[in-house]
Amino acid sequence: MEAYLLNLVILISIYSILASTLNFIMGYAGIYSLAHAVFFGVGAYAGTFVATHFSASIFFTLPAAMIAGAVLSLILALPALRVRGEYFVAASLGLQVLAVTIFSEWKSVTGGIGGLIGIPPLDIAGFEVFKPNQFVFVTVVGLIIVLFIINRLVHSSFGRSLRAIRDSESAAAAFGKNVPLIKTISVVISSALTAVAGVMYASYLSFINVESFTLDTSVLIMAMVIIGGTGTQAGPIIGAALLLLLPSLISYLDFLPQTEIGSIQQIIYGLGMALLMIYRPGGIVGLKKQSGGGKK
Amino acid sequence: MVSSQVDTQEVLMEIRNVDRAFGGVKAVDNVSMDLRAGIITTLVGPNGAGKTTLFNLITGELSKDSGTIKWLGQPINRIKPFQAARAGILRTFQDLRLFNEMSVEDNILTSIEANSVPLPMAKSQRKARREKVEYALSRTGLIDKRHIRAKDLAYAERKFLSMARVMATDARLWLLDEPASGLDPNSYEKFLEILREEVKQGVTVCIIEHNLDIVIGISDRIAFLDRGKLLADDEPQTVLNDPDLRAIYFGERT
Amino acid sequence: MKQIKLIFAAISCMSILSFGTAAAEDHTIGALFPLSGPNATYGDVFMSGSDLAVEHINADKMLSGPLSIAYEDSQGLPQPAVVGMTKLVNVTNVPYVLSAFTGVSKAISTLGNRNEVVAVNGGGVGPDLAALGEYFWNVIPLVNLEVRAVMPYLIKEQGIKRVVLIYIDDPFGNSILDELESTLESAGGELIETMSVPTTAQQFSGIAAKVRAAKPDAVYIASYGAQQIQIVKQLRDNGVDQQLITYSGYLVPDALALPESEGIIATGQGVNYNSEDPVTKRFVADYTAKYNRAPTAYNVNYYNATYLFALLAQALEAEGKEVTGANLLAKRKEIGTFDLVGGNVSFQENGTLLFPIQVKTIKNGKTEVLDTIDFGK
Amino acid sequence: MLALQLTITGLQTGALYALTAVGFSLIFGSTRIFHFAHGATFIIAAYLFYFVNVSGYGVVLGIAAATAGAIAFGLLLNRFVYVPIQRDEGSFFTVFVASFGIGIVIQNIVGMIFGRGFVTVQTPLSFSVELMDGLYVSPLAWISMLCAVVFFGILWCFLRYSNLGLSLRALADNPELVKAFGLNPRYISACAFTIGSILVVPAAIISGATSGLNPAMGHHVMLISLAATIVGGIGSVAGTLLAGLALGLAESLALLYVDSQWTEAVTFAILFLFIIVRPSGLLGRSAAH
Repeated sequence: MEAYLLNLVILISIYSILASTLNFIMGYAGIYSLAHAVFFGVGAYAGTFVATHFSASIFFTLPAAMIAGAVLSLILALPALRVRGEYFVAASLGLQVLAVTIFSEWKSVTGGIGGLIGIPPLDIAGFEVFKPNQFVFVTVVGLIIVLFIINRLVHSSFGRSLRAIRDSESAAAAFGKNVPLIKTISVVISSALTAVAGVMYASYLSFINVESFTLDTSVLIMAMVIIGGTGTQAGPIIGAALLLLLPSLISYLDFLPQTEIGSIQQIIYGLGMALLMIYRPGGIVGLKKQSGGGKK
Repeated sequence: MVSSQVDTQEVLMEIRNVDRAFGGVKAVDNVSMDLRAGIITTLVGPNGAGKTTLFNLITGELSKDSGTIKWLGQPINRIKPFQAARAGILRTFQDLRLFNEMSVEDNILTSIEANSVPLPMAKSQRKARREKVEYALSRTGLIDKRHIRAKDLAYAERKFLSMARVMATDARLWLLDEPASGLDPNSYEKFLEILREEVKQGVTVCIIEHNLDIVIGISDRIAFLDRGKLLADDEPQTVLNDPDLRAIYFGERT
Repeated sequence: MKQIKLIFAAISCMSILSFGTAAAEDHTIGALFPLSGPNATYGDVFMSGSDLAVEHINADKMLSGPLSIAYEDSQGLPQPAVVGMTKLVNVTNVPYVLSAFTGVSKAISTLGNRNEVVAVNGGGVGPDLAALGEYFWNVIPLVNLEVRAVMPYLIKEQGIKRVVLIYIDDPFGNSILDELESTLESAGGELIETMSVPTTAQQFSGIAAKVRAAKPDAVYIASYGAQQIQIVKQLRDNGVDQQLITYSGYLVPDALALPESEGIIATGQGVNYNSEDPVTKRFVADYTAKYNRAPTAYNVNYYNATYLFALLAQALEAEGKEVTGANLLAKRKEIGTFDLVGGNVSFQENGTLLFPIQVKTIKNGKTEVLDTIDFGK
Repeated sequence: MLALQLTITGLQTGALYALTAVGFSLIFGSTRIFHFAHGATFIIAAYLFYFVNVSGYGVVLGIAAATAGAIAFGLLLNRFVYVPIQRDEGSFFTVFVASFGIGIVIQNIVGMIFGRGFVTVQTPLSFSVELMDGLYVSPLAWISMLCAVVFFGILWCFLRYSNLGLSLRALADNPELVKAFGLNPRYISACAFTIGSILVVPAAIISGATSGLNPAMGHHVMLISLAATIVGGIGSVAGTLLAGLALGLAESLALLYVDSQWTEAVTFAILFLFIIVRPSGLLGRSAAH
């Protein structure tokens, strides 16, 4: 039981990092990316590559993954600077599909669909972490650090600039915001932090393959943000917890056929997305919240 | 161009032979004018005369087809909007473009922060920033509304917030696009008062306005645009008494 | 932080939903089967085999205490499988886990090796399952064996020389590609063209055109599930009338019912259900009685996997050794050959059981055995 | 000969892509609704036809059911999801997310009813005839192309000569015009959804016989439609048509050079480049901003 809960906490922490980093660009900068799983994957593959070829120490794997995520995120920044709205969503979709093909075909690095096995445990200053009761601390601490960074950014002038750009790009520029630069920085930060989740995920499961980084994952992360509450800090975490607990909650309902649990879960979150958009576009947390601002 | 009596004032901005066409229609047609320090210049003219386009050309929102604009003696022909703002040229928008999801306070705060890279700020800087926000809040009477989201404000309050964003900055030139339109008499008295006060403190204003009462009440100088052409740029009385211009303005064009 | 507290609050709510953990029996082994989701029907198939084995083992009192299986839901996917495996390894503390599906097996193999827990596959046939380390065993012949059986047979019996391969672009398909290349070369055939298809593809008329242009004697199709059926149908629709060859994965009711399947050659694990040895006789009789249907290879494999544990644990107990993953592995290597359903079978060096392979053809929606190829002897 | 064969195959695929994509393009162009559930319309039409067909009610009833189902779904979605969201001045993304959610729901409901595997509409029409040495064409290929020609012909006449068509086109050119002309936007958008949904039906039915159906294919249909719409130019029906055909051809002809797992990547690389370099698409007029 305990290990089961630890597992859930670990996965919820990892997905909370993903949802929070997506929320950072989606909720604060208005960059609606459907390619978030790409950077999750880049982090996972880069971290694994370093861990299996050089050193499993997080002092190597994390920076490598973050740099890889940051550099590749410039590809996402490119359309983000050029276009908005529907066009950007379409561009990010295109990027997601491209990335999945590359993840499946670049077999020497990614192992293709077969994936990579035997990924070493996290090595923190010589201490190998893989047992769930230890790993849980790493992921929770990781989540707290990521949340802290995002929290600081959001409540700084940078965060205000992002929200200003989201609300009116032309007005933000008219008040001296270097919109392309700010957007690029936000995408780079978000992707670098996303890559951290990738490293944790890979070394926790000790196995990754492309199926963890497909459009479905991007949609799941997006759903976590939206259902939890876009542009709020607690929202993505609540969304992540809710969607990851959903299968267990549903399986508790005995009258439902076990074989349909996956479908029922998806129907619930699909309906949740649609209904929230009609009645509460702000998400679960959003409805209580009155302003995106806070104290300075 | 007609001569002027405020030639003594320093020229902040020099606009020379500026053109801009949209698909064959000249929105701004060979416009040359000066914006002088410490006065209020009003842009008047019928709808579609090219007034807002002129603002967009000055701040770099749109690119000119030809012509030059100098700011403090330096050409700023390829300036981008954010650079214009940092150089001290700020504008408001006809449709306000407030940061709707942000609080009143954050709206003002973010308008005076022009840094792009997320780095910490010195304490003294933060204090100075604080004071400017308080100043703008109190002058526009939004002090009680500071935590309200911009989109939840009443119409007049939104207009004042649009002004407050500009007031908190150190900009030398304000380009105001119909800031008083639709205001009730009380609000617009307050608005005029704020504007006069700010000009007294050394701000230069160029304002697009339709309401003749306001135009008469505040203008030190009036520039008259029609179909992209600058028809007059002179003392208020001279322009307003010109029968041809009156005819155009009131739609009695032949 | 407020958010973290919220998570913990949510998690503690969840604890009421505790999943029934297996009671602490004398012997417990784990199983990671798809019990929910689209592949859940397989879970039932696998369980019917392993459950029967448990009944037999406990009825015979093979072990000092009763044996039970702690089932965990893998959904047939890597991530839930790892979650389930972690629980089996750290909480239930089992020495031996039954696994199914290639992705699941690969995902849990590292955990198995790290914690010295044996994982046994009886469902997946991807050849890389043979290379997942000491603690990963297969009680099912992998697909490379099937290729090695069918190609020499066809070259000899039907004079097939020029073969085109259509394969799914994943480890399974790629290993068939490797295997087919080397088998054909040594058997005197030729692989004239290979075409890979992505896992999600469903349009194969272009592929069919390329196949026709290559003018082969036969086409080997290496995919699975619905895609494999689509490939067969669309090849036939688009004028490919050559011999089609495939492997055990095709022998499912949906495919057999397809009119286009007529005449296809497929291979499969050969289990002689009419064998006279007591283990097989008892299995066939009791399975048919209990489930009211004839057993299939999957039922056999998970019966065997469970029964194998009992044999090894029995031997360990007789020596007074503890039943741990490490000891089970040592014991398996020591004994090597076991009496399981289907006869006396032996493990290869890489932990994979050798089974005879049957070459079959589909006639009127039913399979017909053409030949049985026995590698062991 | 292989190239010719692949061209014909590509035209068949492209004709169906073009029909579906123009449906999406018309809706998106005239209402600015990011109708991601267009793929779900496809699924509904396809499975309704399949269901009526296997139940033994024949092809005509099947087509009728598929068409009715597609139109009903489009209109209901517009009325009960998009209209309420837009009344609240919802952003494009709000609409998109809701649409996406509905798409997920439909995919899973269809999956629960009909199974998640492939189902195929059995018909002798999918069996190819050898036209000349090595060139095989199935009757369905001709039907696909004929459908495309007929539907586009009707659509062209409709957009060009009928009042409603003219206003739809005007709308596509400039969404603001709807108010200026005093047209009822509700009515126009209902029309756009009706026509857009009808255009999905032929592709849905034919795909059921050629490549088989599965509940998850709505995603692919949608991605292709989106790619064709943007590459063709938002608001340009002709551009979308061309782009849809081109995508089908490219997918088929690419087999001459690369393995088929790369074809999808090629499609989306093209899309990505178009968005960065020429967001207005092949024949689009308006800029992206």
